[in-house]
Amino acid sequence: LVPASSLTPPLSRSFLLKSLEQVRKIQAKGSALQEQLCDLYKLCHPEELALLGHSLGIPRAPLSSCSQQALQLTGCLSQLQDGLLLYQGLLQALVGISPELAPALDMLQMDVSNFATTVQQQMEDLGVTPVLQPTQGTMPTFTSAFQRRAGGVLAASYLQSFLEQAYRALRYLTQ
Amino acid sequence: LESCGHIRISAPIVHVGNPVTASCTISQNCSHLDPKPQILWKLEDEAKQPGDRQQRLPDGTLESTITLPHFNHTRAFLFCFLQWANSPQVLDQAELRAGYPPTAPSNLSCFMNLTINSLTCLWEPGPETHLPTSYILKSFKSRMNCRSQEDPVVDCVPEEGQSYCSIPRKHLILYQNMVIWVQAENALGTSASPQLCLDPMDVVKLEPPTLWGMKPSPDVAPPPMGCLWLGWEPWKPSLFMDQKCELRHRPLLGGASWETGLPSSMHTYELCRLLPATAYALQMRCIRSPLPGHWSPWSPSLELKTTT
Amino acid sequence: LESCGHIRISAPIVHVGNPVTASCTISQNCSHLDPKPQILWKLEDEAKQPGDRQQRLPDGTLESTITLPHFNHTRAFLFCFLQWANSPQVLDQAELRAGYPPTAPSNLSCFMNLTINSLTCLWEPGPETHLPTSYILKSFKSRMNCRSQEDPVVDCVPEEGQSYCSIPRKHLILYQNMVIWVQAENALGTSASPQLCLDPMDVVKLEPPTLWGMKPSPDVAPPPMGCLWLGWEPWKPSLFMDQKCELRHRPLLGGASWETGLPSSMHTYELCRLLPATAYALQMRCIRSPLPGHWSPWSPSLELKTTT
Repeated sequence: LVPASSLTPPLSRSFLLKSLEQVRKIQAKGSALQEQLCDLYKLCHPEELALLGHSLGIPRAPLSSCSQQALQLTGCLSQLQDGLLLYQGLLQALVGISPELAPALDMLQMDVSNFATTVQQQMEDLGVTPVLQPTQGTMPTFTSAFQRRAGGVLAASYLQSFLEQAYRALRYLTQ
Repeated sequence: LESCGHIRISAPIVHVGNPVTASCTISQNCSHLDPKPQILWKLEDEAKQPGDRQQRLPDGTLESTITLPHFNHTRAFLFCFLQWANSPQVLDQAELRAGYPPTAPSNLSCFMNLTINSLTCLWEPGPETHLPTSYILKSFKSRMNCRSQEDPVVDCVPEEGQSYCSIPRKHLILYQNMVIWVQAENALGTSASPQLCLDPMDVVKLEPPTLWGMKPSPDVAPPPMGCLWLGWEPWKPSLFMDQKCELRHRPLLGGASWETGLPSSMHTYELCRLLPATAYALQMRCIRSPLPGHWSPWSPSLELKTTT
Repeated sequence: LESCGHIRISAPIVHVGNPVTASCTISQNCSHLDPKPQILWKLEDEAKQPGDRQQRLPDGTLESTITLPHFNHTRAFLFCFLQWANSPQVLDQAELRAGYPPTAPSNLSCFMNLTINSLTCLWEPGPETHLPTSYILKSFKSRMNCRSQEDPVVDCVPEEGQSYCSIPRKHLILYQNMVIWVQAENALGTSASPQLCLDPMDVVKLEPPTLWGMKPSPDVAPPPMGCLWLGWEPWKPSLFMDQKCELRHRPLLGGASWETGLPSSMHTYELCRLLPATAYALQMRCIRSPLPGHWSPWSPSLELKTTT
């Protein structure tokens, strides 16, 4: 394990506390969206949509530099910000999903975008050039209401596991 | 990889209990993922089931069709599954809806509100249709007995789920007859209420008059025994209307029934032949007259005591 | 006959007590109606008075000028009259207004509402200006200590006469500092409140936590004498925030003062060292911690009785 304290330059405590809170805030909004997708459209099992996700080309953001075994701070921050921009774009692609879901989707997207700004600012404060555009491939295009809903289930599911990884890394960095 | 599967349904909205037929076609690039691909169907939370027929089409796509003989849900999702690496995969989802065509809206009634200057009509929509159903208050201007149709009035569309609508003053010609009805429409049909023929001013909603006891002035003899002096005034916004009014009274205690009478046309009145030293409850209501109108509600009770 | 008279004034809006100068010119075709035409002025209901100077201009028009040295009305009409067939005729009317430039709005404070997801700021407008005065909540995004100015936020314009405004979520970047102030403006000047530098999430308005008594289950011994078992949960929309909470309690009767303590971080708590067989009132409040925040109000009183 890479001791967190040995990482230079150290992250500000305020950044870590705010980031942990932002992750929890986004996760709460994410599960609310998943619940709504399940209640409204009976789409409750992301694992049943893997083939569709594969065929639509819905991307998943890596956080390999944030794993405790190979924690590399600037790489981790870049991957974190890159992933957040990716999921913000993916949520944006879902616009028009349905009137009932639009408010929850908007809030989630804004929270993800604000967290990306928090990370970007910390990178700038550390003198690391921030990511301005997600480096992953192009966003999927959805051609039916069902594809948008299924895309929503997958995006929310991938975002939750991405945030779970980020939370573990941030928690580790806080010790 | 374009999308793998696509559901087509006979009709997205059907009459409750009618059959629904659906087909799910799986593109070749997805169906070849499994040596013996099987398409499964699922309705809402029910168990997965194979289709009635599954066949490979000339262009290589795989198609399964299923018929739900009696679709009794009002709203349900139909899923098309394909087994992929041992896990059932949803390839498409269709929303099925069932309901009833709208029955004719009933009990249409309208009243003219003199304070907000609009004609409000209300109706009963009839039994639930389970489908998005629009209700529109339609009307056109007419002449004497509403047999002729003059220029139409703009449609009055009520707020979502409400069974009343208000036609603003600028769309009304007062003192002229107009024909009014409600039209209901959904995916399964339309219906219309019976038509009303009315002049907005003949359906004015009158508020009750104001009633008060007249205090005898020092230099004037008090009211004779068993009499009360009353003052009253019709509801201010309706003062331009000729009206007749009714006064009713009964002793406050003892649960006697109301006695009703017509006060004089002047706005003060001496009510006699009452029990002396007795507290009375008095109420008044008015109606446009001789032109047509509706009675106002009774005014709040005025409590006065006769002299001894 | 084009219009007879026309008033021109030095300024339609002046500072209270300042002078106002006005001139009224009467066209030739009107002024010749009277052999010795005299222009008279009237301010509101005051008596008519002649102007300071009346003269025939080269083009034949008649002009009278008047100066009101100290205009002390906040709003008044100034009339220009011409005597015509023995009756004073109003030829023109001008509206004069007086007031004060706005003082700097004070006591600006803001709180973030987590349910409607907007940042609401309120302020005190200061003394009445007697003039139409606009108040606008202005802000721009900033960095760490608010010394840099990044992109501006759209102006927040309150409803007429209100001294608060809510900036919707989509114009906010949470967890970033922003600079906020109120600008006041009317015809006589502008002013601005002191600026606030805040992160919306540091001014979240927390609702109180929920507090309840834990019923001992049959197979578990009741709480020891003089103890109470409590359950509590922070306000649901704020569960994502680390918070610390305070519990206060006092006997229901006897007017004793509150005793305050910090419950454990888990959401159940055994409160001991209480008087046995005594009814207690308990309240809890929470605050975001260790990140900045404001205390929530105390929760409504929970009344529990200790065992004997």
